[in-house]
Amino acid sequence: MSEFEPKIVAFVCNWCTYAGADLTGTSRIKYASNVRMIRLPCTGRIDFMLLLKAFEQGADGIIVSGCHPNDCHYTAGNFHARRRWMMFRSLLDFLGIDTRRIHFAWVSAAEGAKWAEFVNSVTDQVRKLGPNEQYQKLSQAGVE
Amino acid sequence: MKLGYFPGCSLLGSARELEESLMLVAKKAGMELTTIPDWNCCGSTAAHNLNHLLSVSLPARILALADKAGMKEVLVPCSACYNRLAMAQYELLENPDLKKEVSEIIEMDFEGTAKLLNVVEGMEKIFGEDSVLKVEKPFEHKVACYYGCLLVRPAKVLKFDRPEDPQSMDRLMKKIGADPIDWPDKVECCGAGLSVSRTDLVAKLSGKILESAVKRGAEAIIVACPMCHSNLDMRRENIEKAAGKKYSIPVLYLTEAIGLALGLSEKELGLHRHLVPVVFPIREKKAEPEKAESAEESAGAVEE
Amino acid sequence: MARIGVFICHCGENIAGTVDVFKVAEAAGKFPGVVHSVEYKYMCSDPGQTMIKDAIKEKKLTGVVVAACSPRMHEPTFRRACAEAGLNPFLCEMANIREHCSWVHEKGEATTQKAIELIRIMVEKVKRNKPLYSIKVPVTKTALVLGGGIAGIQAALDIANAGHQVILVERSPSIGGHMLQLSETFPTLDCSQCILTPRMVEVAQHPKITLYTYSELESLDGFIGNFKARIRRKARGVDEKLCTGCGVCIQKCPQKKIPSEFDAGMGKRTAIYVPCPQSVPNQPVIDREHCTYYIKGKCKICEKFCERKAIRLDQQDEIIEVNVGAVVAATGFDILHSKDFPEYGYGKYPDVIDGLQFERLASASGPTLGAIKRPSDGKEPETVVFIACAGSRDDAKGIPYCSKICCMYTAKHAMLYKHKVHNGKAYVFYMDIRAGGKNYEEFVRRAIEEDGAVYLRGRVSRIYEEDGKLIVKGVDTLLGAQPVEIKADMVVLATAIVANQDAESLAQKLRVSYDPYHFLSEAHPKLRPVETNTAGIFLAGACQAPKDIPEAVAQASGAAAKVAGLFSSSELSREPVIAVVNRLPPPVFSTCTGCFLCEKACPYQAIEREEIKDRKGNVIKVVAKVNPGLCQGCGTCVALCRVKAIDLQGFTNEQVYCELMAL
Amino acid sequence: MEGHPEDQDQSLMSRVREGTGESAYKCYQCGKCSAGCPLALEMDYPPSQILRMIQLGLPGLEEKALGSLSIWLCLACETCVARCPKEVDLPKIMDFLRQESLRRGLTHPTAKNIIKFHRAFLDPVKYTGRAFEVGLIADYKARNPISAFQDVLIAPKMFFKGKLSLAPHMIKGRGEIGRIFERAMKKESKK
Ligand SMILES: Cc1cc2nc3c(=O)[nH]c(=O)nc-3n(C[C@H](O)[C@H](O)[C@H](O)COP(=O)(O)OP(=O)(O)OC[C@H]3O[C@@H](n4cnc5c(N)ncnc54)[C@H](O)[C@@H]3O)c2cc1C
Ligand SMILES: Cc1cc2nc3c(=O)[nH]c(=O)nc-3n(C[C@H](O)[C@H](O)[C@H](O)COP(=O)(O)OP(=O)(O)OC[C@H]3O[C@@H](n4cnc5c(N)ncnc54)[C@H](O)[C@@H]3O)c2cc1C
Ligand code: SF4
Ligand code: SF4
Ligand code: SF4
Ligand code: SF4
Ligand code: SF4
Ligand code: SF4
Ligand code: SF4
Ligand code: SF4
Repeated sequence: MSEFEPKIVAFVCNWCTYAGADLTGTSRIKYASNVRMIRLPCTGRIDFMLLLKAFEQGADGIIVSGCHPNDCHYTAGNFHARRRWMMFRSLLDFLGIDTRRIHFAWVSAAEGAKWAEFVNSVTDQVRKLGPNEQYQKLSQAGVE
Repeated sequence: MKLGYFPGCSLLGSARELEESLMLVAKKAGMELTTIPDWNCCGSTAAHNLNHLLSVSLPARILALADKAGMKEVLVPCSACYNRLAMAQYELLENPDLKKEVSEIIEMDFEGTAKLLNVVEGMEKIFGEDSVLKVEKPFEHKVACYYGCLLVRPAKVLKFDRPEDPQSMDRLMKKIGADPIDWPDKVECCGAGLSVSRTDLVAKLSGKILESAVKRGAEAIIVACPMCHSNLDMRRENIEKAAGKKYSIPVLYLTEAIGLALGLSEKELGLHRHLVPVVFPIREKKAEPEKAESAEESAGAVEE
Repeated sequence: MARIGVFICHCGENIAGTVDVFKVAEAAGKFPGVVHSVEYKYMCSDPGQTMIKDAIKEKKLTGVVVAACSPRMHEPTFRRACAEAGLNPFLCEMANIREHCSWVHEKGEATTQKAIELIRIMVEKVKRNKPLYSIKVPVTKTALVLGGGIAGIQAALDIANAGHQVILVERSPSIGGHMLQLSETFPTLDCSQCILTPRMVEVAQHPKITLYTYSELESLDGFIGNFKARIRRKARGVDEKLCTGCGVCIQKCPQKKIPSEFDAGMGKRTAIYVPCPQSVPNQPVIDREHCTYYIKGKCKICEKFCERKAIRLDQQDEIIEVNVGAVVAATGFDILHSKDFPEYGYGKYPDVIDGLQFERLASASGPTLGAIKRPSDGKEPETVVFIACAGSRDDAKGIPYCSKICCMYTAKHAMLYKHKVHNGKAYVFYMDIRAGGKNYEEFVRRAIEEDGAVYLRGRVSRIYEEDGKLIVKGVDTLLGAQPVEIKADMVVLATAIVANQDAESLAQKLRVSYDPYHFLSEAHPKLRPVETNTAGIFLAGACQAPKDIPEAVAQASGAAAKVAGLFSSSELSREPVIAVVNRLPPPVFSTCTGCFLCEKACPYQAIEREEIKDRKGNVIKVVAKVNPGLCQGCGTCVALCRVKAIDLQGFTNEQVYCELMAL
Repeated sequence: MEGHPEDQDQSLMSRVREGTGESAYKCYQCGKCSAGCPLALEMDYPPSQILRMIQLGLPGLEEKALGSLSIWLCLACETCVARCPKEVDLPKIMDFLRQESLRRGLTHPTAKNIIKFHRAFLDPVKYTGRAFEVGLIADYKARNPISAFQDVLIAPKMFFKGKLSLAPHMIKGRGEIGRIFERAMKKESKK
């Protein structure tokens, strides 16, 4: 078995997913420790260049999670994020980055268990994909 | 002026007088009708009932032929054909997969660019605002304009007039001096395709339509569709038997009524082909001036 | 040079049980910029907080990271402690090593390592934190209420009774709204005017309420606490100060055949008119569209007969400007109109009427003095068919929603009809009976069981006239979908409740959002039902969704409570987590290119346009500017801005990038 | 007409959706279609009930719908869909049900005449390209001796009015039409 433990960065909104992950904690539900969370007010704040930056910093997988549709604390931020994600994905495809490394989810403040499940499943999937050497290669190729 | 033309099978047979009267009026207006070469049957209700692909493919061949002949507009006087053609055109343009499948079936590329005109739209073109035609013998009768179902529905596809209470035929009738009644059965179904196989039902449905028109004082029913005509005219005996009552009200194609007003003869227009003779009750001439009233008001007057 | 202090909490065994806190403290002490790193059993306890305060002072810390529980739990606690020690509270951050670490992972190296990384991330962030100061805005303690229906009346009275000034703007000549048109009201059948008119009078006489009828909002600028409203007072043609409401002008006006809006077209009015005798104010207005003087240039009969010389035929519209701190939109609803029902002949057959017309027929003060007489010939109808869901729940008519009140008022109508015409037959075609309020189901059952209204489950397909009767072709689905035909003398359609025609333009003026049907949108469907997503603008009544009177009143009082809450202090304090557009020295002024992508995306319409002018006043550049009163700090604009000209305080690009760099 | 077992264990509901793009779930059983349908009273089940049978998908109900007379009486007059608040295209569904009923051999006994008529109508079209009214009546009479007498009664009248031509019209593209029929028949029966 490989020793590889992926590094996963999660961009989450303060109102739903961050709180949901808090609930996972209060409910003492265990999950993979590979994830590092970046708290933002809203998924609408996520500039997708941030995701590229995360890859550049060695992230093997990325999670973007916020409020369910219509539940956004700021009414529509999550829709904006969704829409931008669609555009961003084609950009990634174009760059040749495996979009399976990025996972989008809706996790509400009440879905502690869902958060744990989600993190576990993403970790498993990314573990199977192996280290994200592709990006490093790509970015180096771009530089030289 | 020129228009493409699709007669449809019944205009060669049971609805000959529709073609005859239409051609005469068109000619008088200087409108040239060019028949789609080597046209086939649209498949009518039968294909529609039994086989969906067939019911789209047969019209598709017709439309493809029209495209090929470079026709921009095609007049389809039979409402049944008009409906089938328009439906097929709509369906094929909406559904590229089906279009591909059907193009293969008919061995021709289907484009579907020709605009289809029903007989009322055709008459509006021929006998419209700027028409050279003059009313010579005003058709001064109370008439019930009967549109049937095929002309207006489905509205989404046909986009013709108001689906519940259409007015276009009424307007044409007013133009030739007739007095169209306001009645609720303008778009009720006459029984259409069940004419032969369930004549009993057709007699019932058509009977209701006749009764409603007669009750409201109509002296003639004006139709736009061979099926309506055959159900209301040829099936008259069946209707009378079912209703236990005689009806003498004649049923005219709108082209015939317009033809009469333009001074064409009954014989030329094919009126003798009707099973119910075209005779009107004799009215004493009233000296009162022309009433330019709306359909509603005149209907109200009858009920008093 | 940054001097960061890191404080690691054990939370008893909660953190220390799985995370090696000592090792963490040691590791954190080595991060660049960290000058102090300690662990303690309970950081939130008094001694814990004191540790932080002392360290700030002794070590001259420029930033603090508390590695403990979720910031959602104790961020305020620690920020307060920092503030007490003289450090700007926004220079304090928390690393969540409990909920996101010790509680969710097994004891071990990986978990400890994660805690270290989480702290490193926050250290990198806090190094870039800037002192922020909460935003203070002054509040003008005057409320603007738009719409004088029952909702607007209730809101105005509640706010005024809480001691604040209210300006009530009503579009029509009188307040009262639809409720004033109703006969009796479900579920108690009390007379609508009897319960409403005292409130209307109270509004007119309340010292804190300024009433502008026959007026409309022209524009609204500003933000919460500081709005500026321009109100158009349409020319009444009558001097309100002089007019005594004697009504002589109305009696003398020769234009007597104008369909009365108040009577829903069932009665007539004159060109100079009051909607109804109970109108507030009771002074007439001149309808210029129908007045002979305006059409033909002569008449002036009203002027001649007015003893008070109150008629002002040459009056002009007037625009007034007011400053308000909050706005309550209570502009109500409309019903669907005749052109939408060709199959029912509504608009064609005079005896096919709508619910409001029936209300006027049944009203003791209506055109028939409460006698049920059909419009065509004034005869008492022997059979009346009521059709529920007329246009509602009807995708084909573009109204998929349930209008909510028609089940109830249809039951009421059937009941009122049966009370007035004892031998009459009342049939109700319905699809479902939605009677979920207090005493509502009982009310409907009473209509059926005691008053004998016959309910048929099914929709009507068609209505036409034959032999002077309206033939109603329906179906009873409970009888196996059998067609049913009823020969009726009158048909009442419970037509759908729809938004006002100008609801969309009103929403745009107020910068609040609206749903696809143009009802104004609440900020949250469950938890903020009376607020809009524009701070300081509230909703009451049927402008938000179809509502009956109890609901409209409840929401109005809710909105009033929100306004009173807002007005409870003279200053408003807000979190400084808002967006700002950068400002640079000339000649650049700002890197903003003026693309205004941010403006489109901002859910709170907080982005404004600012013109940058040279000394001569020529516009050099138009750039974005964030209205701090409106911005809620979601950051959507930041993500969109391609040149990064706009940034979110507290979550700046720099901060977030540095967090990532620390990974 | 041969049954396709893998098709048959698919619910009628999803077959309808596949074949017509219409969802029977859209219908909320208001009955407006049945109220306006000119033939609802003659049908064994009014149109809205046919939809209900498809919605429920309970054992026996699908067969009942496919075996009903209603689907053959439907005139495709479009009254129902014109007024349906949910814009359910009933005539289109009826179309599909007729064809499905033929495929599964479930047609109502009384519907046989109607089907015979439709076939009689299409036969000459297949071979000549156009409909042939005299032939139709003769053929239908041959297929269905009992109820054709009425048409025999009016046929001579029509003939004398010049409304019946005795020879069928033959179009040039007869071969094409024949192939159109073959392909359409083959494809539909496979559905
Ligand atoms: C036929 C019928 C029967 C009913 N029966 C009952 C019943 O028995 N019991 C019950 O509880 N409810 C009943 N209702 C519902 C009741 O009418 C409403 O709940 C109530 O009127 C809603 O009050 P509102 O103030 O929100 O709106 P409205 O009554 O519509 O008042 C809105 C006011 O705002 C004004 N306005 C609109 N736009 C502007 C603008 N741009 N600027 C300024 N002013 C504006 C309007 O002129 C109006 O005065 C019935 C409704 C109908 C249609
Ligand atoms: C099965 C179910 C599902 C639901 N689903 C939804 C849904 O999806 N969406 C939705 O909008 N609504 C839903 N609801 C309704 C929702 O739960 C209620 O609207 C809401 O809880 C009402 O809040 P409340 O504060 O009025 O009452 P409650 O939630 O009942 O709160 C009352 C509180 O008062 C306390 N209390 C009682 N008596 C006293 C006393 N004498 N002294 C001191 N304290 C006392 C109680 O302990 C309780 O904490 C659902 C309800 C049920 C039953
Ligand atoms: S600060 Fe948080 S983690 Fe520390 S003791 Fe208090 S509750 Fe526990
Ligand atoms: S305008 Fe004059 S006449 Fe008219 S109500 Fe006022 S005071 Fe009376
Ligand atoms: S001037 Fe106008 S309002 Fe006055 S009486 Fe004449 S018509 Fe009426
Ligand atoms: S309240 Fe009743 S009548 Fe009104 S739309 Fe809803 S279900 Fe239909
Ligand atoms: S998105 Fe950026 S550049 Fe564009 S207007 Fe807004 S702040 Fe300026
Ligand atoms: S942070 Fe959000 S609310 Fe503030 S200006 Fe940007 S988009 Fe608008
Ligand atoms: S009218 Fe439409 S929704 Fe109503 S029962 Fe018929 S198909 Fe269903
Ligand atoms: S299309 Fe068929 S089901 Fe619909 S109304 Fe006409 S006959 Fe009835």
